[in-house]
Amino acid sequence: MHAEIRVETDDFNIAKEWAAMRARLGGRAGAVVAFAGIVRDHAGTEQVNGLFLEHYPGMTEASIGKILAKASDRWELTDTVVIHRIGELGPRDQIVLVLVAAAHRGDAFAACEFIMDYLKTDAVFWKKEHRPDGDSWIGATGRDRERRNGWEADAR
Amino acid sequence: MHAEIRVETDDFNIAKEWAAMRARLGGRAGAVVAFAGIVRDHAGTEQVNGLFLEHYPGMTEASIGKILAKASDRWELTDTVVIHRIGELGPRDQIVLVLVAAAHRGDAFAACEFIMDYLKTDAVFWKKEHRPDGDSWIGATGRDRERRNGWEADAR
Amino acid sequence: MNSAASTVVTVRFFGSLRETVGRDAVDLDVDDACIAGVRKRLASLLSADELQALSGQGVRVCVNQTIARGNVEVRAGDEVAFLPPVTGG
Amino acid sequence: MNSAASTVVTVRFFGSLRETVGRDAVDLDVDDACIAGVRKRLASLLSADELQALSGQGVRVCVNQTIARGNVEVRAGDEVAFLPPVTGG
Repeated sequence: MHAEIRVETDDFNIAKEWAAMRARLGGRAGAVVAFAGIVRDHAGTEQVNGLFLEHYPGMTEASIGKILAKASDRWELTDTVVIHRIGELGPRDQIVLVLVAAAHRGDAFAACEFIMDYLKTDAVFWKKEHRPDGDSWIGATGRDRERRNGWEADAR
Repeated sequence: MHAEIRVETDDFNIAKEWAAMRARLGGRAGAVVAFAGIVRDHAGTEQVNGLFLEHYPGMTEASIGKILAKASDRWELTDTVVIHRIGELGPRDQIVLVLVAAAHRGDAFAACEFIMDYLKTDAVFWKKEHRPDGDSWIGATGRDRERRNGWEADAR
Repeated sequence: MNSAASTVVTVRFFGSLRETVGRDAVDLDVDDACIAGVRKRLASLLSADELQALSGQGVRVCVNQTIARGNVEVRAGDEVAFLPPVTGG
Repeated sequence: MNSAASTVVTVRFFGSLRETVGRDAVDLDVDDACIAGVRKRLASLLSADELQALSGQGVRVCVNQTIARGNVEVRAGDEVAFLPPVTGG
């Protein structure tokens, strides 16, 4: 399985990534699922002016690699790509791209959602929200941990 | 909610559709999920040389519209696009694109998978597989119907 | 149902049924203005095998792009369609 | 743990902890070559509040990018990192 992990400051180009994945697929994969996370202009009822994303070079990529390996153990996947941006991001900016190809759509959907859920809880990133009343560092939410733990329960 | 349905002979351009959706989103949506179906070069152990897709103009679009309305009743969605190709398709060709944007990723993932599952069983298309030993019309599989019925059971 | 004056409807065939009957569509003047009347009129055009395919498992009949449940009425200008089992995606 | 000769390690701080201690990284010569020794050495550099933040809820310590469970040993050249709770996506 092709597994690609990139942590970058620049915006990603979905067209380029999509085309590159298709070129790798050949006739084997029947399903491609893409997830893009976009910076919202609010969190709950509060306005958000932007985000700052920080990572730990090496460890961050390894933490994503573990997530992709887990997904690949669980589902029949042909190709996975995770691109995660770091640095200063504004509302409407793309923050993360997860691309998954598989022979069957059920595997592609489940693996893509699994990867996103684990990125929220297990990937080594730190996120600071810029709000009108100041900055605040945010962590995974209780809902994020529930979603992740749901997968763990499924696996038993 | 923006709901766009297109049935076309020509290939779609994911980059164009993705950019158009992002332009419509503003700062409201935090999650975009895209699904692309790709023609495989086999079905089970049998080689497939290509597909022919036929539709019923008007009724096909209406059948997809009903699926999008169902999805929109069930989840908080910001934007949905379904592009389905018709005519002759070869292995590796893209056949269908489903794009869903939502404030939250759980809604976007569930709705995109729901739409795909219903496209298999409820959308008015007919599909003929070209195989080395001749052509054969294929319908939704038992597995397809199970997946669809799973959503119906969920709703109860 | 009601036996009316001349009623011309367009009958369309899709997918495998289009191939089985060897045509996309045909205009028919039906004596009996209902689905049963359409089938009766088709019997004079099609072979027994072709006719039987139109009643095959999973085949649905639509009138003006709406699924017809039972022997519904048809009117002049209506479009009657025979749909084999569908699948998209 | 073992009280060894001069052991210089690089200590790194991330996210909120980087802001709290006001630096990215610092090289420390630790007397006691273990995580407790690193903390003891940090006590001479940081305020009590800053030091306490490094033991805050959910903070993890890594040695050479691997999570350290308990008071593990450190060696000269090791990279020790203090990680507040993470979130990506």
